[in-house]
Amino acid sequence: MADIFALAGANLISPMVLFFALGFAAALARSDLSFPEAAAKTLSLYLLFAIGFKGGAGVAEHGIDLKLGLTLGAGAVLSAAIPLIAFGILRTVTRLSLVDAAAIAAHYGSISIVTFVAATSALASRGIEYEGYMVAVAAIMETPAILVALWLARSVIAERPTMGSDGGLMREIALNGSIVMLTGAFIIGWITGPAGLAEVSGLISDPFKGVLCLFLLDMGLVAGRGMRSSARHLAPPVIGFGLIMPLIGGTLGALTGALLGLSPGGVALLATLSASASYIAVPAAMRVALPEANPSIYLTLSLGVTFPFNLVLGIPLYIALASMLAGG
Amino acid sequence: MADIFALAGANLISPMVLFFALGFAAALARSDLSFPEAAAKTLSLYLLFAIGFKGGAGVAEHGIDLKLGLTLGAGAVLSAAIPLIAFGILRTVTRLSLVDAAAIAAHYGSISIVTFVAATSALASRGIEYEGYMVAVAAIMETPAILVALWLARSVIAERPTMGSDGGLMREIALNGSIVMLTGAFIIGWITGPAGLAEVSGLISDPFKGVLCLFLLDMGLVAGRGMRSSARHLAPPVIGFGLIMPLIGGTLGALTGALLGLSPGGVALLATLSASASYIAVPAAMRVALPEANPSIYLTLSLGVTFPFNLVLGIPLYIALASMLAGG
Amino acid sequence: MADIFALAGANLISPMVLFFALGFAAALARSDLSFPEAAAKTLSLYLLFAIGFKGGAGVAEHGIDLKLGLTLGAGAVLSAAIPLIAFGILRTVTRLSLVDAAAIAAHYGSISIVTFVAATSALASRGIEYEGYMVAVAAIMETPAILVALWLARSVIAERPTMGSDGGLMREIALNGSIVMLTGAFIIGWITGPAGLAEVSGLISDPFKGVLCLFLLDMGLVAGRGMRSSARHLAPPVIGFGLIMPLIGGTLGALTGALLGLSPGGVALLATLSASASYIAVPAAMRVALPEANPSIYLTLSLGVTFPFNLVLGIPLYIALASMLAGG
Amino acid sequence: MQTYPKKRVEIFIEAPVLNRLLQFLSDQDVTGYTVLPALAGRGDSDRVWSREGQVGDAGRMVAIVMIIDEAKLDTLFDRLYAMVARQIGIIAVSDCTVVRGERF
Amino acid sequence: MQTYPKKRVEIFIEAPVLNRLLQFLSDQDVTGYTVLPALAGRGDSDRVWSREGQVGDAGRMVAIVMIIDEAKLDTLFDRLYAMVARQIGIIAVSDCTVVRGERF
Amino acid sequence: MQTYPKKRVEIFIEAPVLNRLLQFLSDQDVTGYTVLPALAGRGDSDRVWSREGQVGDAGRMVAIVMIIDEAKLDTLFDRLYAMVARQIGIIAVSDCTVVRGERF
Ligand SMILES: Nc1ncnc2c1ncn2[C@@H]1O[C@H](COP(=O)(O)O)[C@@H](O)[C@H]1O
Ligand SMILES: Nc1ncnc2c1ncn2[C@@H]1O[C@H](COP(=O)(O)O)[C@@H](O)[C@H]1O
Ligand SMILES: Nc1ncnc2c1ncn2[C@@H]1O[C@H](COP(=O)(O)O)[C@@H](O)[C@H]1O
Ligand code: NA
Ligand code: NA
Ligand code: NA
Repeated sequence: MADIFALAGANLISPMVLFFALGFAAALARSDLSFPEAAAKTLSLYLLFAIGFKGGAGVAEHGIDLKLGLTLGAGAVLSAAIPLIAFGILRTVTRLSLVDAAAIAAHYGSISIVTFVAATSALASRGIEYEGYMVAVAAIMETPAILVALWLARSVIAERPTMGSDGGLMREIALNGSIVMLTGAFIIGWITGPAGLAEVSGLISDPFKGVLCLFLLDMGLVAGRGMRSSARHLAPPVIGFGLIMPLIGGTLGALTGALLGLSPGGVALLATLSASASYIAVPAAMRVALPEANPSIYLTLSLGVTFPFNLVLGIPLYIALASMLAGG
Repeated sequence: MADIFALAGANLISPMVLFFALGFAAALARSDLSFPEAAAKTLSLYLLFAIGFKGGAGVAEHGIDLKLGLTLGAGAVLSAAIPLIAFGILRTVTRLSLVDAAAIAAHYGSISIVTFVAATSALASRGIEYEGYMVAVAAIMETPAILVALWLARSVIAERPTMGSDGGLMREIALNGSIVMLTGAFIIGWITGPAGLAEVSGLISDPFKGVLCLFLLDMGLVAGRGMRSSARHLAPPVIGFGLIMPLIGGTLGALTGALLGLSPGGVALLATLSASASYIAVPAAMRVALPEANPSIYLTLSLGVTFPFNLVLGIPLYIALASMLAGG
Repeated sequence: MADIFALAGANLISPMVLFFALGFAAALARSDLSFPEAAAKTLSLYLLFAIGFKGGAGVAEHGIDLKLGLTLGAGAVLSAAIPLIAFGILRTVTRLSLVDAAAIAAHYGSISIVTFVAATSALASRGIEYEGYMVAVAAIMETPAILVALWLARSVIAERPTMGSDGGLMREIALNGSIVMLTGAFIIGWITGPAGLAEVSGLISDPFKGVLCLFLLDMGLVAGRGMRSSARHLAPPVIGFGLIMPLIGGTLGALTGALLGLSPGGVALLATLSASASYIAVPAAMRVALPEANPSIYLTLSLGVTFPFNLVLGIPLYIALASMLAGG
Repeated sequence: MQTYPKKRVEIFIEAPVLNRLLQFLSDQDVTGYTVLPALAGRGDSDRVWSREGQVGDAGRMVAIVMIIDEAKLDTLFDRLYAMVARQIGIIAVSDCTVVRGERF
Repeated sequence: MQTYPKKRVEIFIEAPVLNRLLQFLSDQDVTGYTVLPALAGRGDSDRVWSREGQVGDAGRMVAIVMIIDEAKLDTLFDRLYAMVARQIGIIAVSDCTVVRGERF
Repeated sequence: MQTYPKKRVEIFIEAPVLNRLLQFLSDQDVTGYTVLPALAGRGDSDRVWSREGQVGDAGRMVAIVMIIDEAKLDTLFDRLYAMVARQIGIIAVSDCTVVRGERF
């Protein structure tokens, strides 16, 4: 227990969390500090590139585990199951409409890659290893939640005037830029292995932590701006959901990881993935597939409430939980 | 004396100065070489992030000096006093209107962070240390000059139709992006100390000098373009002011630094800050607070005349002066 | 021979080629993965900066060769001669109009700097050295091809209503951003030498390979998108030309390099320059100078056909050829 | 020079559905359009948005400008409007003149 | 489809005062606007500007497009013009039509 | 407030010739214009373009907006059109009103 507090305390004064807090505070204080959109997108591509490549190179080095397939499958199941739980809670404790609840549920089943990256970085600071293929698990967990949410909102969708089948949506979701970058870099890292890693590590290893700090500063700015302009869209029960749901998802993820026999680092990452909420891919998909849902709610909740919670408190918690469950 | 020339000579053929010169020449020759705006902004954020963090980490390592408070105070006084001198000179030797003179004066009281960064880099090449808190002094010197300039132009402001109080201006100036980035990174560097620095140094130390060269190339391009399109707005006495004023400010800064007992590096940096003229924050503030002043004059003078002067001749001079005054 | 296949095989699974392939495939599959324009431009400036500086520093270290002048001259001649061959082939085996053929010919006489960079990187992986001044040869080969193409299309130009002399065009071509960046960095690298290189190598050496991979991913995306939308503009004989012409140019370049007595690395680079086709500078120049030519053809051919060919097969071939011709 | 009256259609639409809208326009054989970026905005719903620092597409707008023949516009306007009305977006139509009348 | 005449107001204003202008529009309960970036320009005063490579906001322009009801525009135009005229900026107003008339 | 009718000229032109076009406008003493970026587009020729990931200028468009007096426009329109027609580009002209009539 004391350990958890020590972990959480160390986390609180890590550069990552402090830069996020700086951004959040600056936005609330209405500073005009901001990153160009092109910079934010490029930093995000960099993180996907780096984390994907390192994961793939890790798999190349340590070989694949029999657990790889199982963990991928478990990730898909978690991504599909979590929205059902989230939807149930939202419909019970909040007054959100069915379509808003379904849209939010999709976000929590899917994942936030930056939360994942922050967790890998926290693990690295503590010298905890993890399975390289967790990157592939992250990629696989992006999508199932969306399908489940569409099924949850099927009554709303059925009421719409038919406007032709939208076969494009599934392809778009499956081939969205983040997934392609992450999976592509993972595969290339796998193929080229440690030799490939050596070639690109001057870009993806040395500056990695610093870039993550810059990106978290940007996310703090965006999250703070979102909270400033849209916090009024979030009723207290909804905010409560945004704080509790990651704990539920995280616990489910941690238990699953422990059952699968993952390493403590792997368990912590599966918990983090389950606890995190998408704020890039799923919002865009929801605007296409469920335009009736209010984006101010799901964007603000995911980015302004759950992301900071996970970054500041969640990640150290999931790591502590993982150590308890998976020994360490 | 011979020393000064050697210093200036070495400076002239440093990559920093040469890349600035390349940009300047390319712009005068109407090459279409240019950096995207997003890149220029990101490079500038990077420099603020790096210099702020390193300064804070330096304070964490060496502890605070009693001089910190004194130097901050002295910086604020210099920032407020220099505009008065600048205004006096401008009204005497040029035919600029009161409001143009006041606006220009604000620029010279405030600071150019890139000039500061270039000076730290020149110090580093010569193996001269400086107080980490000079970064905080830089942040504090941004603003007072603006207030003094508004007071200098009070007669013009009084003539305006009242249009409601503009309480926003002060907040905007105090929380402008550069100040927040610089101060925020400084504080985080201070909190996280050498351990924090170790985490991010792959981003902020190794590539630093190279990024500075790229940024100076961009500044050369922008300055050269400015000179090409607006040099005709600058009467010879105004150009003369742009070359003399940094020497006056630099001397004041160096004397103040020596009086405070700063290290030679610290003295050189206080001289550089005093000598430098803002070209980002103050111009934007002047457009809001003194729209009557002609931006073609102050932008071109600051960026096209004083910045190159400081980069090429001023910095080695201030370093030489600092060594004389503060021993070395 | 077995050697060539081994080389080509190793090349095929290098991170560079794989990232290009990833981008190409993602674009064909209509993924929305993309880099912001500002990022693409900045990466490209970075590569020019790095390769130019390193080339210059190399010259500073190894001194100039008597061959420098000769090789520059030979580069200019190759750049002027290759369009004549290309034009002859195009007019014989395709049904392209005179002006389309002339515009395409200009692209093949000129060079692609990324192909050059990829070749230097492939040489570095194999531990093969090359003359630093090859960077200057690259710069000099950009332009002559354009002049020859305008001469080839002189009948079309003569038919136009006179619209004033266009003296600007030559200056624009000679001072285009890529040439200025490359040549400027080369000269600064030369002036500042190994000491200068040491200052900036944290930016231009360590992350270089990784940045190149990112840039090739972007090029794969752009090339793939181009092929998807414009492949129908390319008749089979035109595509054939795009695959054969680099072999002709490459062979000419390699023979010339061997005659000049360049090192195997230098021969390989001269072959690569001769084999590569411009896809930035020349297309823009053609829009100004030969607006009658169809950009869908020359852009798609250069970027979608010849660039991938050179990256995947050409470079290992030119290196193998160079080893045969220049010993190794 | 002889000029012809056409319509200038300006659509502000949320970014995530841009590609679908462009696909719709292609399907309708629209002869031309240009997409312009937008930086920030504010609407009826009091939502304020800004592109700064954003990675995702949700919550930001783009503009589409389309010079088009009135008759052609009439044939597709109802479906275009239905598509835009379902999303966050508005359409404004104004008059303009062009030279090559047959091109639009 | 029934359409309604509105005004399309296009403001080019120097970037440093953008936020103040938007605040003014909000204060006037303007129902909507979109800010578009600008790359370069040239004005009366012969000043040429370009966004390329610029870090600061001074000396560059942005565009604001605002579809608005004529009556509403009339009530705020004088103050809007006073604000823009004090700075570097111009306003041009044209006619347009929209579908949901009550929304603007 | 007294307003004056002017013309709003909107030019979409391929990026590589932008500088030449602006030089032409300067040579004609045009009192002002603003260049706006464009992201993507599609034209008559069925060419689809997008700025994403592009390093070069060829194959992409920019927009120029120019508020100008009708009489002035008439004197230069033919040459302007000739210049644009030679390249990839279109011109659309519409009506607008401004306050400082003498400025345009
Ligand atoms: N009247 C308007 N004029 C210009 N842009 C508008 C207008 N109304 C809405 N918009 C744009 O459309 C976005 C969404 O509007 P809304 O759906 O009303 O929140 C706004 O953020 C603006 O970018
Ligand atoms: N007639 C015009 N049409 C379009 N934009 C203009 C016009 N006049 C001025 N501008 C824009 O406003 C800026 C400042 O104009 P000025 O105050 O006249 O120097 C110019 O750089 C252009 O971006
Ligand atoms: N009718 C139109 N409305 C708006 N933009 C257009 C139109 N036609 C062409 N454009 C723009 O001009 C570019 C070239 O057109 P084109 O020469 O017809 O291929 C297109 O890609 C669009 O960006
Ligand atoms: Na999740
Ligand atoms: Na100063
Ligand atoms: Na070539």
